[in-house]
Amino acid sequence: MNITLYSRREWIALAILSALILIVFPATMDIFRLNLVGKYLTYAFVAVGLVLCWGHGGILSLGQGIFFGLGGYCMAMFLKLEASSPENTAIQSTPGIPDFMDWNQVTELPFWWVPFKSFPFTLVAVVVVPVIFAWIIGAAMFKRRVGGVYFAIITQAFAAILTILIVGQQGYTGGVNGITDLRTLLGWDIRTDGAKVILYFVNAALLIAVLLVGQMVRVSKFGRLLIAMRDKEDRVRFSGYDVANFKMFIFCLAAAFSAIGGAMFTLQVGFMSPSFVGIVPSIEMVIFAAVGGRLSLFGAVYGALIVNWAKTSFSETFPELWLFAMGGLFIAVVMTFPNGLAGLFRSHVEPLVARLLRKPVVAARETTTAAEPAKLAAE
Amino acid sequence: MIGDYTLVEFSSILAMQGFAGLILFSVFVLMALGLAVIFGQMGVINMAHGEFMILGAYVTWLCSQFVTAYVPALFPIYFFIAMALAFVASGALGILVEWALIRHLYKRPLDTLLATWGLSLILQQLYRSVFGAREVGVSLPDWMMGSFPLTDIIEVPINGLFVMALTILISLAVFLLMFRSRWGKQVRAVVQNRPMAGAVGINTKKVDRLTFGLGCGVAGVAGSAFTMIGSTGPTAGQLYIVDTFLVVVFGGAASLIGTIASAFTISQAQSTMEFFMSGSMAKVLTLLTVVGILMLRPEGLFTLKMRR
Amino acid sequence: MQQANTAPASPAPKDFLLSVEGLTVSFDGFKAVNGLSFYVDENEIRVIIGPNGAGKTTVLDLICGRTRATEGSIRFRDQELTRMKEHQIVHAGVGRKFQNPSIYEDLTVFENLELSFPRGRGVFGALAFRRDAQVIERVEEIAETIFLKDQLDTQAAILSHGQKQWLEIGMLLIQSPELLMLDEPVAGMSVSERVKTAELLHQIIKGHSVIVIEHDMKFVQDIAHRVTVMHQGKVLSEGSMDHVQHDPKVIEVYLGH
Amino acid sequence: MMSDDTPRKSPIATRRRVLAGMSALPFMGILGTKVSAADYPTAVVNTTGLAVTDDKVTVGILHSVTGTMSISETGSVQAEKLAIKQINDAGGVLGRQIDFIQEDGASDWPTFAEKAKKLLVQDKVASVMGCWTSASRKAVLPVFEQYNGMLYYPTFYEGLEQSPNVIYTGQEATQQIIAGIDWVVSNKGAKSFYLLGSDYIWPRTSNKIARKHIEKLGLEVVGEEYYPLGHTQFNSVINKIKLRKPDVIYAIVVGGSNVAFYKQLKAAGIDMTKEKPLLLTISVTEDEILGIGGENIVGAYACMKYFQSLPNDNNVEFVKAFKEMWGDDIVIGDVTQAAYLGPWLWKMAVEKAGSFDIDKVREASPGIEFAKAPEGYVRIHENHHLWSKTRVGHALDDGQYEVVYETEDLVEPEPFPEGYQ
Repeated sequence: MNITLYSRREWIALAILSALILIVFPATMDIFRLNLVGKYLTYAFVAVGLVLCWGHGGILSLGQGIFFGLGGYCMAMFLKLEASSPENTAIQSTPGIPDFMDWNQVTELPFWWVPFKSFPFTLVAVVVVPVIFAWIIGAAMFKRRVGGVYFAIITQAFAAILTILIVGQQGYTGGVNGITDLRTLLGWDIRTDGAKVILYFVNAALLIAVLLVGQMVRVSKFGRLLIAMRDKEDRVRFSGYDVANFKMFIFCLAAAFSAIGGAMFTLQVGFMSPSFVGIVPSIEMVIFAAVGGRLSLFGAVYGALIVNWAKTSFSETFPELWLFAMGGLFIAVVMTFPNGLAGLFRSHVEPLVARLLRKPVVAARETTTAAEPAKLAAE
Repeated sequence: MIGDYTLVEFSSILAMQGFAGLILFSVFVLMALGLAVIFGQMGVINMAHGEFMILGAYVTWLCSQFVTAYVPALFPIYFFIAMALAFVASGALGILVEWALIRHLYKRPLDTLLATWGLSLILQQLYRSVFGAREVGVSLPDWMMGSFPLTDIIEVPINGLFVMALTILISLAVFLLMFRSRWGKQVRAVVQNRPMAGAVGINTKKVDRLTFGLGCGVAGVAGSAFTMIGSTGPTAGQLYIVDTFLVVVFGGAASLIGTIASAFTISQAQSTMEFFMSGSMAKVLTLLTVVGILMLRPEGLFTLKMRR
Repeated sequence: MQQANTAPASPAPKDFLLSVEGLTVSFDGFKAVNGLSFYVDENEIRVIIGPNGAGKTTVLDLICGRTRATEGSIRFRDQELTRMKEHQIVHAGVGRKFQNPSIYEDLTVFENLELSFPRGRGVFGALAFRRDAQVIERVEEIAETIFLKDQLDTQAAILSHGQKQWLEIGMLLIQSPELLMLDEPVAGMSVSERVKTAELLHQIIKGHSVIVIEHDMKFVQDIAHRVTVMHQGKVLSEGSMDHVQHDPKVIEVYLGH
Repeated sequence: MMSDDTPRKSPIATRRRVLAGMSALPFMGILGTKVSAADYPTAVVNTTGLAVTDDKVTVGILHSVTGTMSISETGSVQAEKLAIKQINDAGGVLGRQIDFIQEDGASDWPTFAEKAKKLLVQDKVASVMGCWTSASRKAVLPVFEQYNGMLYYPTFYEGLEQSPNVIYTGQEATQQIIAGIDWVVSNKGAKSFYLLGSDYIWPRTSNKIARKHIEKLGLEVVGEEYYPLGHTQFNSVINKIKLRKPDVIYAIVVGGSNVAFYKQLKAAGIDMTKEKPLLLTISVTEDEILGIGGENIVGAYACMKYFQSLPNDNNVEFVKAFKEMWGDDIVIGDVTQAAYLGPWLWKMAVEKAGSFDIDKVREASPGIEFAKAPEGYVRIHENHHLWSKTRVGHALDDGQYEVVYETEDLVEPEPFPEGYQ
């Protein structure tokens, strides 16, 4: 009766996914493609967070880009400071500060940039800054029982505000160009092929760790409470739980996941810009989770991989059709397969495999928590 | 600030700023009214609202092209025809979309959000494929472009007056329709209790479809009117979406009066702040204030306390 | 089993389990509950009746914190409930069953009950919660009481309406509240389910204080110690079933119709 | 970099100018005669494994076809395709036909970086014509530097950059700004300026330069204001302008905001055909006027290096060819013309170097002269920007500019302008 972390089936799924990202991709792809996949996988962090927060908890955030961006910016600030050593920036009027500050007549490093000279501080800030931000938004909203659509719209407004702020304060943030031209991490050149391979593996390992944490939450009583809150918030309250705290926790956890993704994005892509903070990327990240299956953590990873891969290859061949395809995907995923690829897999592939193996499908018991939400949306 | 200016100048500026605020207010009301009907009355989140507006704008552009080419005599008044056509086109598209998408999703409001976002992407690309990626310039009759000089400094833009008049007209029409007509009663009945409304013989499907169509049609008229003050391009609709939703939510979603009050508050705040600081900061502060107030008062400005 | 009219005749001013005094709530000027006062004793079974719109459900909402009172006080033992949040009220020992079955349809019966088990109610408690022997034993015990022993692994969504009502009652029981509040527990049930539910209620109200809203007079007569009749947000009459049935005011507004 | 460069500038400049006159004719001769690929064996002209075969060389075109920026970038794509076609018709580069691979940056900076990398690493293109916004250029820059590619960047931009892997075919900010301000000051007697822009790096940097220059001239800036990209309500700033009564409204508004700004300006009764206030912009090309509507901007002055109406023979021919290829309705703005220069400048550098190798092309680039450019004679500076003339256009109501002023000499590009930082 006791709950294990993964069922046998899920262990196999984890093994396949790990093999895919840790062995198959690196073995079969050139460094360029591998780096691309690494970039896609950073989006998977956000999607995994959304599966917990939205799929399970019914909290749809249209502002995950905020956290992805904040995590990424924290990392970018550290790297930029390292790249802006007085020797490298000798031609500036104020050497030793980032180039964009110099262009904007900033003559001194702003005080809030200073701590980012420390790598340990940066590592902490990558997670803590977005989480504090999420906590503030969450505390204000969930304590006052703002949910569903209102929450989605307000997070969206936050994404818009933050974008305008970053773009407008370009002397301190790099503006619309973002923080670019990042070179080394503690003296280690992150632009070389070797570094990219190592970063890819770090990223993949972190993703698997995040999946494990996500699964731990999912199978705990917390995970069942999330579903309970999504479906009958009042009942949870009258069973003696402080719903707001649970929502805040899961929102902060999703923010932390996104932030890790953002930081890894900065490391692998070499820059960070406000175009990841805004509304459009935030909604795109929701679609990754939706395509993969909003209730499946593994699905989120596949969703991020497949949508981005399709985006890249589609836009290489038919750039003009890409938006049609993307829009169609949104509609299809909502209208015809709300449980995404994971749902399709469960309803079509699994029975087939089971028939082939002549074994009964594992009893419904393990899947009930995840399968077939009677009511997909929150109040 | 007064130090630099004479009293006359300063009071003129106050008047002008008030007028600028009123124009912004009208713009917000026009943007938000269609959404308030759809979101407030039906609970549907239409992320493609901006694209319905742009459809109206493109219809206006097509009209201006057609009229200049074939019946130049009509040019001075073509705008009225264009607005009517914009209403019809956007409304018809709205009805189609309701039939194809929305009606399957009434129980899943967050999913309407995603589906309509997908729709907005498709519409954007469609506009781009049909009308080209560049913005189109809608030419306006001369009488709509100038301004009345009231004093040396104060000049009243005619298109601003036009937008204001249009706003009043459309708001009135929507109010009469929603609160004084039999159809409006049906809409409200369906909103409050769908099964019961169905049981007493209201064709709920038809009501839904027409309500959605009405909301989209109003968006189309707004888009048509905005060709006077803004740009018409495939992605221009995106510019409006955050503001529009905030106006509606801030007003208290279910209340049309609330929408108008909130449009007034936000527009006055924004235009006043714009006068004292840079546009970017004014925008950030306005949005932050609105979001802050919404956090303290999530139900918005105007809502009935409901017995649950 | 218990005689309805053996209830204490006049309430003594102390050691009530629940004292509601001067309770008022207004929705935009409309007073759904208006200066309401009543008292519930330890182990008392109180039934609230009244015509539709009398404010019965609102009273339960006020007690359990779902609606905030405009004025007045609700004291539960020595705690003032009007100032507490819902989950704190639950922790204090007040359990509430809604009129329409309110259960987690995507979860199994077992999980539904488990979530209501009063342990690990904080965020980290929930993360660290283990399904140990104590939990399983208690869940099975409750499941037996509510006739769902065989359905533990069933998804709650596919239970019958009556079974859902029972499940919600079970979710309430597993919290071990001191005061149970039931809103029309037999509404919408088939005849056989109704009989079984009556049996269930008789069984569980032993050793609990209970407030029930019910329309079924037969059922009320059967279980009530005292009856409060509400009308337009106020207490119209209060006392034994016999007493209220013969109160001319009650006859006029309610029973008479 | 700049410090090595500056002292050598002027002597070289003069020498080059003399050379220009002499070399123009023989050079055009080369363009006309067919060069045989056999004279340039692939093994010799391509030592770094670029996509060059015996009869073909592949280049990349990297612009946004989708997303908000596609509005602006379409013209550049068209111009680059036209140039490639013309070069191919004239015999190609070192006897090889140019083949291009077009990638969509989708108005999204990481996509630009990703596609740039694909073009360089996977497709091994010999050069890339592309990017429009500064942000997209900044995003691809590390890629070009890391994989040693060559980018021809067409947009007028803020400067403050000088990469060995980029040839900037548009003007940097000082080239565009200073001549325009000098002109309104000396010809229109302007004394006070109101600076206005969209809120991002180009308008801010440009206004900074403008402000320094205005203050150097002892004149006054009476206001400076920025609005978020995509902003559509300008009534408040228009009120402020009316209140401060500047002689010149100096506007660097971009994208969709442009349309809103000019329509509202006109509606508020500011008549740009009058002498005061006059409007000077560096962001509105003929492309933007399509959206704004000629009647809404008539009377404004724009300061840039190219206008479609330039009367020289090169330009007449260019406009004709462009319309033949892309239709009669098309208009050609400054950036479009600059984009057209990219393939030509690359071809000349390759032929001068006798090799497709990036390093040799880079080495050969400074000093390349293009006399047949539609804007007129241009030359590549050591700092990879172009020496070019700056012109002031006066907007007519048909959406075209009438050129009212042209600098006498080529203006030297100074991406790191001293005294303006």
